[in-house]
Amino acid sequence: MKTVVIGVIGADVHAVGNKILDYCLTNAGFKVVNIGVLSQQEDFINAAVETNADAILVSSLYGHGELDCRGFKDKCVESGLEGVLLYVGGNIVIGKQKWKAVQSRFKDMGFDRVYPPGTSPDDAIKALNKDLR
Amino acid sequence: MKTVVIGVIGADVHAVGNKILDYCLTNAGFKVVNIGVLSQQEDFINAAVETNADAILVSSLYGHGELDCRGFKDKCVESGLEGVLLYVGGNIVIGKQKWKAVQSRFKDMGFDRVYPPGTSPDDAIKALNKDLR
Amino acid sequence: MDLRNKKISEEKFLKMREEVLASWPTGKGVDLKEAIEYLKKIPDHQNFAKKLKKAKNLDRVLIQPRAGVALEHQHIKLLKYLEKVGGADFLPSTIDSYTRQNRYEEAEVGIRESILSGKSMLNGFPVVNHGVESCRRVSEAINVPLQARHGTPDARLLTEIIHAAGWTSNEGGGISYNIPYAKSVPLETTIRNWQYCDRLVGYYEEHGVSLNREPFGPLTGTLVPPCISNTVAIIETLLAAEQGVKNSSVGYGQLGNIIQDVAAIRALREQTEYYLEAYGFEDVYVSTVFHQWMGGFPKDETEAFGLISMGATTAALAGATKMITKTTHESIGIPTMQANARGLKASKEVVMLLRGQRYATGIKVRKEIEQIKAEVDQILDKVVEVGSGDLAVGAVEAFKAGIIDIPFAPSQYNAGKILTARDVDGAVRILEFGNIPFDEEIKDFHYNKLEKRAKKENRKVDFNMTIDDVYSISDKKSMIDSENEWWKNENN
Amino acid sequence: MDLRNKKISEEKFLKMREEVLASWPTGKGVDLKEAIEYLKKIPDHQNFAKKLKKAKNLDRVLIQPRAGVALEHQHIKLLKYLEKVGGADFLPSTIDSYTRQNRYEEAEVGIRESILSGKSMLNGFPVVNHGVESCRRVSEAINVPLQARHGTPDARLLTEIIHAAGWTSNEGGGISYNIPYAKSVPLETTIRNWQYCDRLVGYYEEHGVSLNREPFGPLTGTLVPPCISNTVAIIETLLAAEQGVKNSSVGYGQLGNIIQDVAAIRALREQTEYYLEAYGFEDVYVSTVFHQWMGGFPKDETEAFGLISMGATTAALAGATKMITKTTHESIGIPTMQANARGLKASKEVVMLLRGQRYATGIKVRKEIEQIKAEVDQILDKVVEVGSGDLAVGAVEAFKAGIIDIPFAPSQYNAGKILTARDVDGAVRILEFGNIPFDEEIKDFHYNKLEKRAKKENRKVDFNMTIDDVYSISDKKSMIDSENEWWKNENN
Ligand code: B12
Ligand code: B12
Repeated sequence: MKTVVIGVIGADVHAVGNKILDYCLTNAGFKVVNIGVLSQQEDFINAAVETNADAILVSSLYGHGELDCRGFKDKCVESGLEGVLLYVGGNIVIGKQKWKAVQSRFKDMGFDRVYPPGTSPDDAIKALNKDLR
Repeated sequence: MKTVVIGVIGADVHAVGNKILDYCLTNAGFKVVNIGVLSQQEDFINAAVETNADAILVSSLYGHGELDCRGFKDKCVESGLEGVLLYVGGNIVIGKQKWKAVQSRFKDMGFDRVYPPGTSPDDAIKALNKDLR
Repeated sequence: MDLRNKKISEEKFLKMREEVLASWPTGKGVDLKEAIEYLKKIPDHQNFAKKLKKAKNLDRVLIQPRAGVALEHQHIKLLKYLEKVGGADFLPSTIDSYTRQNRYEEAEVGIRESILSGKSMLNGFPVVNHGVESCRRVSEAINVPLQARHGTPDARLLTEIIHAAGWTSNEGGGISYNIPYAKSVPLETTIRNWQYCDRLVGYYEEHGVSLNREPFGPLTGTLVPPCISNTVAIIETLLAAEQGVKNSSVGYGQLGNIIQDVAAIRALREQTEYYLEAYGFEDVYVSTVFHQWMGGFPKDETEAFGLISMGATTAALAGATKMITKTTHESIGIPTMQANARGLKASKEVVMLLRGQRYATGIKVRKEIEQIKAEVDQILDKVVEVGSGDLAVGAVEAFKAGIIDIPFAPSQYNAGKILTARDVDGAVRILEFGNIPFDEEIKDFHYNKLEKRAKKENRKVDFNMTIDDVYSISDKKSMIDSENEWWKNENN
Repeated sequence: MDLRNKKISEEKFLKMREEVLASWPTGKGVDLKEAIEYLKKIPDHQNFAKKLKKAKNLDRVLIQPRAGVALEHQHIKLLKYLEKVGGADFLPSTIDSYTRQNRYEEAEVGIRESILSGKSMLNGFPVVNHGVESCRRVSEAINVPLQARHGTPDARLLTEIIHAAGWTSNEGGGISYNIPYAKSVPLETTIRNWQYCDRLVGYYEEHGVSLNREPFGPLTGTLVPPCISNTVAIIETLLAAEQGVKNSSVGYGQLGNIIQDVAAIRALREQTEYYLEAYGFEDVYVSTVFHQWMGGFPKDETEAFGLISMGATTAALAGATKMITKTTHESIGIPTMQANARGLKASKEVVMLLRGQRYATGIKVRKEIEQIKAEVDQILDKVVEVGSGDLAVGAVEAFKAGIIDIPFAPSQYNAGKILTARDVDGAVRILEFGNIPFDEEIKDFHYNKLEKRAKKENRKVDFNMTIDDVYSISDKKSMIDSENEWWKNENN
């Protein structure tokens, strides 16, 4: 059974998608460690270290995603999590922007997969199953 | 008192604007000769000749304006109406088109003034008062 | 006049057909026997009449756009797009205005010019010029039922062609496709023409083919009070039933006051059913059509979206079977296919959201229903009276006498004495009755409603109200100006 | 706990102020005496409380957007645009999420980054960092009343600054700005914080300045049943009244069933007034706020227009005083000012069209009103009981015990046991009550409503229904798929 850490980063309180991701990932056979909303980079990393996680799924809905995710990958590497998959999704930037540009900004920050608004949990599950095979 | 012929050209039955133009122009002090909907070029010309009109206001709402107005100016000239003002207004072409281009197509056809959709009767009155001074 | 509301005998009908089919070369393409076989093979979900019947159990309003361009392949492209992207439940073919006036030569010019210029120079699909084979390619290219929508005083040949082509519905009627759509065609003529169209449908029905017929509800689309448009719809339905029509959709154009609009649709359905039964037609299936606002539209596309969606909400609350959608290009010109699909999508979103919901039968709606019914009854009684018991004759005489009178209609056979305006709630009331045969109670009702507005706005009840209201939906500038004044006034 | 629903004494309040104002440098900019003079000079039509009162006579719903960007000049540009082009009747300043969590250093970073990158890197206007002078320039740049809209558990400093700056309304409350907006802030703390905010308003009122207060109605915006959101709104209004608030707007987020939505707004107004009187507050002016759908929005912008306009129709029929509008960018991100104005315009078109119109008080609406009222009464009775007569204590205890329980809330102080789903008509009902103290009659009512749906859809009443309904407004694909199946099924 693969372990995934999920949570909502920064000063973000959007809880609905997080609760639904929890339910769907659990249903799909993952061990879900949900650190909930208002989580800092450290909270994600601590949870991943403690549970020996295979992947971290960062949600950011409220628009500050770009500010909140800076340096996340570096911190992961520092904490010995270089092998851990890093996804980010939600409404990760402010406003309607060209998706290609947004995606590559986040890939440059070290995220393995970057998801646009309204991604269905099924897509996340498919990708995890593929990447963690 | 100036005399204006109004009517709706071609196979066009849009009567509302025509009735309102009639009312407003009359109120504004014009002698209005209203030949109504479904009027052919000849009907306009005959009415103008008979009443010694100062202006002809052609309405076309239904989209065939461009087909219906071809050669109108020539016929006017043939009938000795070269001095009579020629306006056209309504929804004179099919669909949403660049107004500048539409306007110059109709000016080329010999219309003195060309009006876009939703022109208020007041605008017509102002122009007539100016052009017929 | 030798007009009668009486089923045309088969013999006479078949003889008339020969003449009609000979009136333009494409008429030769109609083979009635073969057409019956062709129509029988159309699956239920592509048959207009059958889909409408089934819609009763779906619990949402079905949607249909208006659409038509000059050339076959472009028309097919347009319809497919509206089905796929717009989610249309029914498709139309709007017919061009030359065809509507039987000016097939001019339509031919339009087709040629369209080919040359690469854009449609006609405001619709010239069905007669294209003929049966072409029209079959159109209906076969789509997966939903197809209807001809036009405004043709003499649509006999058109009707022959579209039904033979598998188009399972036809809009129109002897009154509704004359008075708003013609200037000098006698009503007698058009009623006769449409008896023919209905008789053709009756013939198909006798041979096992279900077709739908739909009188054109909104008439001039401009401040037509419900009593007038409902009366016309009921008369045309009765005339059609006499010729053998079995599946009728009665239509109504949104006026803007939700209570009046809901009541009008309900009254229309109930009274149509009532009169059908009273006239001895017990097997006619009735459905209703709600037209989004048919008068002048706002120029601003966003405002237009508001109006379109508000119309869709009303249709849903009224429980109409079908809704004809508008587009945000309405005030400018024939919409692009994208704009057309957007009108459908906004409307569909609303009717999907409101699935299963109806306006609760509050006292206000019920009162308004009773009001409309009483008005329609009084007009219809008089129509039958002046027709000495014959509805067709009555209709002709009623228009002559102004017993039925349609605001802003171009026809010289319309009295044109009626004037209407909105009351304080935006409902359309009558300020000048002409010869509409209402009793004092009804007249007082209208009078009082309009007086209340006059008082509120400190003005008189007169034609200027009517004029203002012609613009009140399309242009809110003056309303906004007076509001701005209002806020600054200390005494409100 | 030493929490009490009791007006803070002036002495104590003034002492608390010192501490609050010292918590960030811009606090020094607040001079209460000078602020009172400043506020008194604001003309009536720019005062939120006064404009709301006057709105009663206008007979249409007033509209307000959400909007806020990082930098002052851009924020001003945005608000001016929404006033001029959008026709907003009220303007907001949405506050960024760092400020909401009192993380002013991070807000400072956001401001700097916004200057550098040339675009707003914050999701709102960081009011505390900008301070009183800057905020005055904002309110002075516009011609309509201005309100702070946020979601701040500790908004004391923010509140000091905005009111001193002439912003005449503040959204929020001890419950509604905690449970949906925080994870681990005790309710006791936020109720206390908001008592302070309300006390400040009370202080202004005592000195002749009218200000408006508005609890945040929609909570998590996601399938919150009316009984829960109305209960919270009423509690917060009563707590505010105790501190001297005189002008309260109670809010509610659209759920989608028009009857339920209309009933919820009516019940909310009536019960708020009823309880205010019962608690001895006879001079509090109550108005209502209707929020267009607050949950996940459709991605397609045209569908979004349908949803927005349908919401506007509902607000008008409900007779809400004010409506908060959404935009077609909702599902993607903070809207551009153009998109924001379009949301306003479509909404304004609808409320202008529906001026003077109300939903007739049909039996269904009345039944639904009674239902909601009975539910609210049962919850409120229990709240007071567990608070031993004190409403503030009761609120804390009620959340602890799950007597009030908000679906999908992030707070650890929320029980999170309640589950809701839609019935056949789209009304939101409760499937899992947790500890909400309903009698059997009410529970059966909800149970039966959902069972009816389960039967119709041939499924069980369970969490999967809730999940489906989280998506049912934003994504209609599955609904359309099942419809397509339906048409092909012979047996319907
Ligand atoms: C009401 C209406 C109808 C009614 C008309 C009833 C009647 N007999 O009068 C009905 C339903 C019958 C109808 C039928 C059709 N209509 Co129509 N109709 C309209 C609608 C909604 C309003 C027109 C109206 O009454 N406006 C109110 C009056 C006061 O304004 P007005 O007509 O624009 O006139 C004012 C000004 O334009 C100006 N003006 C007019 N003429 C002139 C001339 C001069 C010189 C000047 C200075 C000013 C001026 O002053 C007038 C007074 O203010 C318009 C769209 C719109 N505007 O929202 C479509 C519209 C005109 N119709 C249209 C079409 C295509 C048709 C049909 C072919 C059918 C169809 N699509 O189904 C048929 C045509 C029938 C025919 N043979 O003509 C199209 C035309 C398309 C184009 N040009 O590209 C429009 C624009 C709708 C659309 N977007 O598709 N229609
Ligand atoms: C409901 C809602 C709220 C509620 C939240 C209640 C709560 N505590 O949960 C309330 C009203 C409180 C709220 C507040 C705010 N909100 Co809000 N909110 C929404 C809204 C309407 C729906 C969100 C939702 O619940 N969707 C349903 C769930 C199921 O979908 P989801 O959240 O998108 O998650 C799914 C997918 O995205 C995906 N997913 C999510 N994360 C990840 C991660 C990975 C790795 C993967 C693969 C997939 C994935 O799977 C999830 C399950 O399907 C959205 C707009 C929208 N989507 O329509 C705005 C929105 C997210 N909010 C927004 C904002 C700005 C705010 C506020 C700042 C206030 C405001 N504008 O007034 C505050 C912020 C508070 C804070 N500090 O965070 C913006 C964000 C703007 C941006 N990114 O540019 C949005 C987009 C609205 C907008 N267009 O302005 N909000």
